[in-house]
Amino acid sequence: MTIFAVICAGMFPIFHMGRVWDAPFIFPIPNTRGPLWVNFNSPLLWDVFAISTYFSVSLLFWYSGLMPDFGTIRDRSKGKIRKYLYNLASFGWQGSAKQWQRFEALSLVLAGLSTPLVLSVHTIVSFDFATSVIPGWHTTIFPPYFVAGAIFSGFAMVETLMIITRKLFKLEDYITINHIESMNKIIVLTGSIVGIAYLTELFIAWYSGALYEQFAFYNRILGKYLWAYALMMSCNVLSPQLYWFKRFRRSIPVTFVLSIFVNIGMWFERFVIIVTSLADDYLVSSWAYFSPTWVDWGIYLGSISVFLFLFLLFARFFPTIAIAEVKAIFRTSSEVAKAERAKAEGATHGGFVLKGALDKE
Amino acid sequence: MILSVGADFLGTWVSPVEFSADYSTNRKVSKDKAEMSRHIQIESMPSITGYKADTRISVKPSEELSSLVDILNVVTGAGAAKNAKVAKAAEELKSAGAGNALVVCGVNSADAQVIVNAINNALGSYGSTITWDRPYNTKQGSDKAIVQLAEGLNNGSVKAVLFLDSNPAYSSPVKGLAEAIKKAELSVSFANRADETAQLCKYVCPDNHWLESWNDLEPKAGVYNTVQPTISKLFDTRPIQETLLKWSGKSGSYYDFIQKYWENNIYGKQTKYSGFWAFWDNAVHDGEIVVDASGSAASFDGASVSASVSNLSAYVATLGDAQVRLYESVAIGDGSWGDNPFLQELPDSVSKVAWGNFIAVNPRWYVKNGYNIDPDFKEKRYAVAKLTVGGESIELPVVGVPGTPEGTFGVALGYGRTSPNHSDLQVGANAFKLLAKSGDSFNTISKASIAKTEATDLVAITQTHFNITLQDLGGVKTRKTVKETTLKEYAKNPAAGNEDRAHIMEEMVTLYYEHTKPGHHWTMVIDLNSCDGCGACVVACNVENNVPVVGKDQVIRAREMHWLRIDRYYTGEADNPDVVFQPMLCQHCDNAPCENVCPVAATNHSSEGMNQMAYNRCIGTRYCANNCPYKVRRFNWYDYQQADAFDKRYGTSNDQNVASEYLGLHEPLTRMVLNPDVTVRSRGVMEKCSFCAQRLQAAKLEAKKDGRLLADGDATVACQTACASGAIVFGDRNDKTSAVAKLFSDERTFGVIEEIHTMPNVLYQTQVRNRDEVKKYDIIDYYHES
Amino acid sequence: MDSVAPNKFVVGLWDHEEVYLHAIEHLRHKGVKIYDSLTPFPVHGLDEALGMKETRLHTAGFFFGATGTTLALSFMTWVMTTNYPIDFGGKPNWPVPSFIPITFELTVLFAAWGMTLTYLVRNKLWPGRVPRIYDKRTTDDRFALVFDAESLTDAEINSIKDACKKEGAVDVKDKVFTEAEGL
Amino acid sequence: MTNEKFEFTDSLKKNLYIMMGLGLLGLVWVFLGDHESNHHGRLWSNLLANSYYFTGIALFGMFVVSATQLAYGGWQTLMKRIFISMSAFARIGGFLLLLILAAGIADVHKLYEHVSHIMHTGHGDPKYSTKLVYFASWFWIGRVFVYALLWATFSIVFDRFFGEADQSSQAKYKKSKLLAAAFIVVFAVSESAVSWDMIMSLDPHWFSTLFGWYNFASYGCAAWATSILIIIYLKSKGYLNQVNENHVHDLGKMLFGFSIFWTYLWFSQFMLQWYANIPEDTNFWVKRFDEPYFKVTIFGALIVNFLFPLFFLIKRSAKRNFKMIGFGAALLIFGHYVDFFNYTFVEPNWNHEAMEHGHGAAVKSENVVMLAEAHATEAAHGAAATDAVKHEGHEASAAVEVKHGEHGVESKHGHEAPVKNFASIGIGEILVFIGFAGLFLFMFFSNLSKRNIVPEDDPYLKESEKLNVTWA
Repeated sequence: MTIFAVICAGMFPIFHMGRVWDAPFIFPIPNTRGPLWVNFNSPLLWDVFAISTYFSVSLLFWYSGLMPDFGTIRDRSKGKIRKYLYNLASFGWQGSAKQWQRFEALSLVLAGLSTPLVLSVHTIVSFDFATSVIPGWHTTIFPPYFVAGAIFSGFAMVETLMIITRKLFKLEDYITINHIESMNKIIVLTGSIVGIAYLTELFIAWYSGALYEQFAFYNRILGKYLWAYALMMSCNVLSPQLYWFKRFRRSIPVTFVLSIFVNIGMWFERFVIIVTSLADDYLVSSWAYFSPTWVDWGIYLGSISVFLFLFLLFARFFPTIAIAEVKAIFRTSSEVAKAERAKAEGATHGGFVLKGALDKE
Repeated sequence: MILSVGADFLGTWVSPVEFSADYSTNRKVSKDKAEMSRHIQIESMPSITGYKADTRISVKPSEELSSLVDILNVVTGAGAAKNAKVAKAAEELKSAGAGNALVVCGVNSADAQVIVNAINNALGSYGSTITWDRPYNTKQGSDKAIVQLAEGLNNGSVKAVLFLDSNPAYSSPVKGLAEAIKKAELSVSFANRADETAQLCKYVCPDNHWLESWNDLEPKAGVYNTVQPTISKLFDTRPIQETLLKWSGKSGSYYDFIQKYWENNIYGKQTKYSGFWAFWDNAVHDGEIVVDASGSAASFDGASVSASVSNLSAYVATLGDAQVRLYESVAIGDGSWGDNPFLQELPDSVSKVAWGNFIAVNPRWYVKNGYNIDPDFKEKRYAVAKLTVGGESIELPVVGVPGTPEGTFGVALGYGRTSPNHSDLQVGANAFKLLAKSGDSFNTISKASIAKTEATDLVAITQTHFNITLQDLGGVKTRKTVKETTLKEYAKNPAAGNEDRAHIMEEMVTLYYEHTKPGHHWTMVIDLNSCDGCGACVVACNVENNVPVVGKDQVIRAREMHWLRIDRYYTGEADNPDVVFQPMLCQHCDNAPCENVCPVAATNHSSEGMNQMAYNRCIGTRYCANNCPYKVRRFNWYDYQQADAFDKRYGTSNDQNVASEYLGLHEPLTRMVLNPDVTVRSRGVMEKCSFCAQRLQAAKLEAKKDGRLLADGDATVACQTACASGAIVFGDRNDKTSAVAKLFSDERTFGVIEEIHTMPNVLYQTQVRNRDEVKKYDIIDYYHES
Repeated sequence: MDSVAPNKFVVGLWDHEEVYLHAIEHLRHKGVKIYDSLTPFPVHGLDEALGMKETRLHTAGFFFGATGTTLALSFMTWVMTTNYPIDFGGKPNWPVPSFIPITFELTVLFAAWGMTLTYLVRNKLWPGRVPRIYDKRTTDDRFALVFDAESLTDAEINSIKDACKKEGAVDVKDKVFTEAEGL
Repeated sequence: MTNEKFEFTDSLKKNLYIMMGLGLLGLVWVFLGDHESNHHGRLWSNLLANSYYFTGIALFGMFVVSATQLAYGGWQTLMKRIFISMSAFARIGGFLLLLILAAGIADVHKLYEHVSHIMHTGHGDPKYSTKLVYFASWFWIGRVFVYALLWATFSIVFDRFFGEADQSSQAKYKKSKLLAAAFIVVFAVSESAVSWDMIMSLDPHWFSTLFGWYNFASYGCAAWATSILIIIYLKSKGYLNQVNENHVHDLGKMLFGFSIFWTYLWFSQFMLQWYANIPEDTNFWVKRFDEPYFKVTIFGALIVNFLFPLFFLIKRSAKRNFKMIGFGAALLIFGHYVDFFNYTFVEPNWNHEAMEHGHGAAVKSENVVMLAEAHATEAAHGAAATDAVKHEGHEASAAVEVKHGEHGVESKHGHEAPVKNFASIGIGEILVFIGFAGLFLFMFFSNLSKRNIVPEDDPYLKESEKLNVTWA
C-alpha cells in the first residue's frame, strides 16, 4: 500500500509541474548551464529526496520480505513457466540458516530505518507548509501532527483495504477481529491526537494575537470554508470517538464505514490546510474562492484508480500475507501454541493469561 | 481648491494625462512642504477622481445638476442650498479667496456649463485659475451636427459622406443613423479596420497607421507637433491626406505639403530658429514647437444664467427616482480602442471589472433587491438586470460599487462593439443608445427603469469586497496594507498614519546575516497620495514586458498575467467610502519567501537587490506563488506567446485553441507588439515583475559607453515612465543622493506586511487627505448584513 | 560453503522446530558435520545451535549510513558555499538547518541500499539464480538438515541417517545433483 | 521473593534531609547573590524551573503506567510501582507552581511582569487583546489550581488503585483501563496547557504550537532516566531481584527513543522558525543567541540530549550495562535540566521587564529617532558597509544593531541597567536542584515503602519476569 500510495504521491508534484518535461531539473545533476545545482533550501527538494528514499527503501523492505515467500510459492507451483517466474522473483531463495540470519538482520535494520523514515517523510511534507510564511501554514505543531495524521489515515486506509481483502480472500482466520480491534484503538488514539493538535492550533492562533494568524483560523472555522472544516472535524475527531465503545471497535461494518469517514476526513484536512490558507492570506485584494475544474477532478479520481489498480494487481499475483513471518508467529503466538505452552508450563494465573490478553480481555 | 461636479478629470475628462500631472504637483506633500490643494468631488457614479478627492459628496445624477444651482446660490449669495454638504463645499469655495478656486463640471449640457462659468466668474477664477491663452483644440465634436447629418442623409440633402477617425454607426445615439448612411450616394470610410461604420460604407480607403505616415498636430493653441513615420507601410494603404491631395488634383507628397505649410504658417510665429531648415529639422527632431500664447481674453456674459438655472431645474424635475449615469471607463474610454485586448484586460479602476461593462449600483440597494446571489464571491456570477432608458434597453450584470447612491445606475460607454474580428472583444453592451437628447445635446444623465431578469452572467472582476477588520476577536484590528492620514495630522507628525512602523522596525529581528549589495540596490517608492489608480502603469508594464493577455474566461479564474496590478481598498463610511489605490507588483523582498522554496533555484536574489527569475530553469511547481505573501507571481497556464517548443512539437491543436480562445500573440502581425528586449515565456513557467531588468541593463551599458557612473534617473522602469502623476519613484538606494534614497528614509514610507520580515524593496508612502474629519474604520460588508 | 560444491547429499527432514533444534545440538555434539540447514521461516536459536557467527551486516549498514551522511553534508556545503553560492531569500549560504532533512534521507538511503545489496551479494541471491532444492517442503513446513555425502563412506552415511531418525526426523533421504543443477 | 517491601532507612532519610538542606542553602545563595533590581527573579525562576521539571517527571510516571496499561504492556509490571511512586511528587508539584504563579500575580517577583504589564497598559495594543482575557488573574490562577488538583487527585487514586492487593481480577483490570484512559486525556490537555500557562507566558510575545509536546518530550526523557537511576539504586540495595538487564534495556530503549523524539521536536520548532524568519517567532531566538552564554548552553544541551544518546545509547551493550546506562541517565537528567533552565524559557526572561521599560520609553519619547535607528535594513547596511567581512562569518545581524540601540536608549533614560541580564548555572542553581531532587526522592521513597515494591498478583507479572530482550 505504501509503495502504491507513494507512487501516486510522487506523481502529483510531477503532474503539477508547469513544464513536466523539465522534471529532471529537480535532481542535483550537473547540467549544460554550468554549475547550476538545485536549491537545498527548498522543502520541495527535500520532498524529492524524502519521497524517492521512502519509495526505494519501502520497495527494498517489501521485496526483501517477499523473497522467501516467492520461494515458497515456487516450490508449490506447478508448471515450468510459473516455476521459472517465481524463482526469478525469489532471487533463488533457499532458506538456509545463514540466509535467514542475514534476513533477520536486514529486516530488523530496514524496519529500524523505515520507522524514522516514515516520520521524516511526513515531517518533510509538513515542512512544505510550515516553513512558509502563510498564516495557517506556518505553525510548529505541523511535523508531529502530520505524523499522527499519517498514522491515523494510514490505519484507516489499511482497514478499508484489509476488510475487503479479508472478505474476498477468506482470510478471517488470519486477520482476526482482535487485529481489527487493536487497529481501531490506534485510530481513536491518533484521531484524538490530531484533534488535540487542531485545538492547539486554534488556541495558539487566538492566544498569539497575531493578526494574520488569528484571522486565518477565524476564517477557517467560521468563514466560507466552514463546510470543509466541519467535515474534517466530524470525520477526523468526532467519528473515531465511537471507538471508546467496545461494541463499535469489534464491529466490522462500523469499522469499515468509519475507516472511510476517516479517509474522507483526512483528505479534507489537507483541503482545509491548503485551500483555506491560500484562499484568504495576507492581501485582501487577492482573496478568492477555489473551485475545481474537471481537470482537478480527473487527476484526483485518476490517482485513486491508479492506486487501486496497482493494489489489485498485487493482491492477485503476490502473497497478501507475509507467509514466513506468519508461520513464525503461529508457532509462538497462535491459540494452539499458547495453549500448548501453557500446558507445558503449568501456568498458575489461570485462564486469564491463557486466553491471551490481546485476544480477549 | 478644486471642486469638480461629475468631471472625471484624472480619468477621462478632456485631457486626463495632463491634468493628472498638474493635479499631482499640488498634491505631493513632504516634511518641508506640508500643504496641498483641497479637492472636493460631487458626483454620482464613482470615478477615480472622486475616489482621490479629499471629500467626496455622493449625490444622485440629478443632484449633480441641482448642486450646480446650489453652489451658484451660495457663491453669489443669491439663495440657499438644498444639500447641506454641497452648501458646505460652496462655503469653502467662497472662503478660498479670489483666484484660488476652480469649479469644473463634466455634464454634457450647455445650461450646466453656463452655470459653472457663472460660479467661476463669481469666484474670480478668470485670469487666475482659468486662462484663455491655450484653448484645447480637441473634443470639438458636435451633437447638433451629427443629428443634422442624419437628417440630411435621410432627406437626401446630403449625398456624400466621408468618415475619418469616427465611427458614428457605433458611437452615435442618433437613431437610424446606420440606415441613413446606407442611403448616401457616396460613402467612404478611411478607417484602417472594418469598424461598424466602414461596414456600411460603399468604399473603404484605409488610411495609414499613424506610425507609418507624416502628420502634424495642434492639440492646444500654439502647440505644434510633428509626427514622423517609424516603420514602412505594412499593408497597401495610403494616408488620407495624400488621398485627399490626389482627389483634389494636387501633386506632391503630404510630407512636402506639411513642410510647405509649416514654412508659411508656423515658422513665422517663432523666434528661436532663424532659417526654415534649422527650424524644420529641430521641429521634427523635437516633435514639438511651442509658440507664444496668443489667446484672447474672454469675459463672462451673465445674461443667460437665470435662463440656464430655470432650464436645468426644470430638467432635474423630470428625472425621477431611478436615474442612469453613463460614463466612460478609464480603460476603454469612448470605445474607439475597444478592440485592443490590452485595454480590455485592464480592470476598470473603480470596479475592477475587466472585459465588459455592467450596471453599477449601490451595494445596499444591491442586497435589498435580491442581487446578492453570491455573498462570498465564490463564483464571479452576477445577476443580470434590464435597464431601460427612453424606450431603449440593455441587459447587463449588476455589480455593487461602493459610493454609488441608491437609485443611481452607472453604465460605462464604449462597450458592445460588434466589429472586432474576435468574439472575445465583442464584450458588454453598447450604452451609447441610452444617451438621452435634451436640447441640442445628448446627455449622460437620464431617467431610467431597472428590472431584474432571471439570467446570470460571469463577470471578470479581479477584486471583490471583503471585510478586513476583526471585530469579533476582542477589539478592532485592521490590516495596515495601506496607511492613511490627514494633512493636519501630517503637519503635526510626519509619521502620522504610519506610527506603527516604528514598532515594527523595533521588533525587526533576524536570524540571518545580511547579504551585501555592494553595487546598486534598486528600490521603488510609490506615493499612494499621488497614485490615482488610472492603470497606465499596468498597460505600460504589459507592453514593455510582453505580458500576455489571457482573455475573459481566464481572468474569471484569476489567472490574469499582470505583473503589476492596482489594488483598491475602501475605508471609512460604508456608503461613501475613502479609497486608496495601491499598485502592487513584485516587492523584490531582500528576504523573499518565494526564493527559499524554489527547488530548482530558478528564482533567487541578485546582488542588486532584485528578485530574479530564470525562466529557462523554471519547471513550474508554483510553490513560489503559494509562498508569496503579496500574490504577485503569475503562472503561464498556456503558451500565450508561442514561446514553447512543446506546443510547437506536439500541440498544434492546442496552438489553435490558444490563439482563438486566449487572444494569444501567435499570429505574425500581433507578434509585432512584442518587445524584442524581453524574452517571451514558455507555458508552464512562473513570471513576475523584473524591475524592467532589460531597461536597467541598457542604462548601465549606456553609462558604461559614456565612461561615467550611472546617475540617478538614468535607469527607469516602464511603469514609472508611464505614471503621469509621478507616483512611482525608482532608483538606487545605495546612492545616498538619489530621490529614492531620500524617500526610503522618509517618515511616510512603509512596506506592506513588512512585519513578517520580507524586507521589500518596493515601499509605499501614506495617503494624506486634506480635510478635517478623520473617518473611523467601518466595516464595509454589505453582503453579509441582514 | 566450499568453493567446489559437492553434489551428493543426505537430507534429513523434521516437522517441528523444537525437535529440530534439539536434533542439531545432539548431532553436532556427536561430531556430525552439518552441511546446511533449511527452514521455512527464521527459527530463533538456530544460529546458536549451529554455532554460527553473528552477522556483520549491521556494522556494514552503519558504515553505509555514515557514508551517506558525510556525502550529503559535504556535497551540499560545497555546492552552496563554493561551487555556486546564491542568495536565496536572504538565507545564509551555509544553511545548516536546511541541510538536515536531506542529510537524514541520504543516510537512510545509503544504509538501506548498501545493506540490501550486501545482503544479496553475501547470500548469493540474484534474479535467475537456480537454487538447489533439497526438498520442496523446506519452504513450506519442513525443517531440513543437509549433510555432505560425497566424501563419506556408506557406513558413515547410514550412521547419520540413523542418528537423524533417532532424533525425530520424519524423513531421511539421499539427494544427488547433477553438475548443472544450481548452487 | 516477590513479597519484598522497601525499607526507608534512617540513613537514607538523613541523606535526603541533607539534600533538601542543601537546596535551602541554594535558595539562600541565589537570594543573596541576586541583584536587588531584579526582584529576586533568580530565586523564583529557580523555584519555577525545578518545580516544573520535577512535576513533569512525576506526571510522566503516571503516564507510563497508563500508557502501558492501555497497551497491554507486560514488560514493565515489575517496575510498575516505581512509576507510581514517582508520581508522588505530583501531589505537591502543581501547588508549588500555583504558589509561584500567585506570588507573581501578587507582585512578589517579576517573572510574569510583562504579562501584568500588558494587563495594565496593553489595552491599546490589539496584539494583546486576547491575552487580557487569557491572563486575567482569577482565570489564570484558577486554571493552574485545577491542574494541581487533578494531578494530586490522580496521584492519590493511582497510588490506591494500583497499590491495593488483588490486581488479578477481571473487573479490576477493566477498571484500571478506564482509569488509565481518563488520565491520558487529562494529562494530554493539562500538560500542554500548563506549559503555556507557566512557561510560554514568561515571554508573552512568543508562541509555538509545538510547545506542549516539546515539554512532554523533555521531561519524558528525564522521567525514563530517573526510573533507570532509581532501579539501579534499588538493585544495589538488594531489592527488585527479578529486575535484570533486560528490563533496564527496555527502559534504555525508551530513553533513547524519547531522546530522539525530543530532538525531532527541537529541530522542528527551531527549523520552522528559523526558516520563516518572522520576527514574532525569531525574537525569542535572537534574544538568546545574543548572549554567548545561551548559545553555548542551547547547543551544549542539544549535544548532550541528542548526540550522546545517538552514539552511546544506541548500542545494546550500553543499555545492558548498569554502570553505563546509569551514567547516561544521569547525564540526560542534567542535560534536560539545563535545557529547561537556560534554554527553555525560564531564566533568560527574568529581568526582561527592565528591558521592556527601556523599549517603551524609547518608543514614546523619541519616535523619529527610533525609526531612524531601528530600521533594520538601514542599520544592517551601515554595519555591512563598515565591516562586510565580519558579517560573513558571524551571525551578526540587524537584530544586534537594534539591540545595541535599545541598550543605549535604556541607559540614557536613567533606568538601572542590570549588571547582567541573565543568570548562568552557578553553585546556587545546582544546590537548589539537589534540594528538589531530595524532596522528590523523599516523597518517592516514603510512598514506595508503604507496600510491596512488586505488584505480586498482577496478571502480567509472569510476562515481566520472563522478559528477554533479544534485539537492538
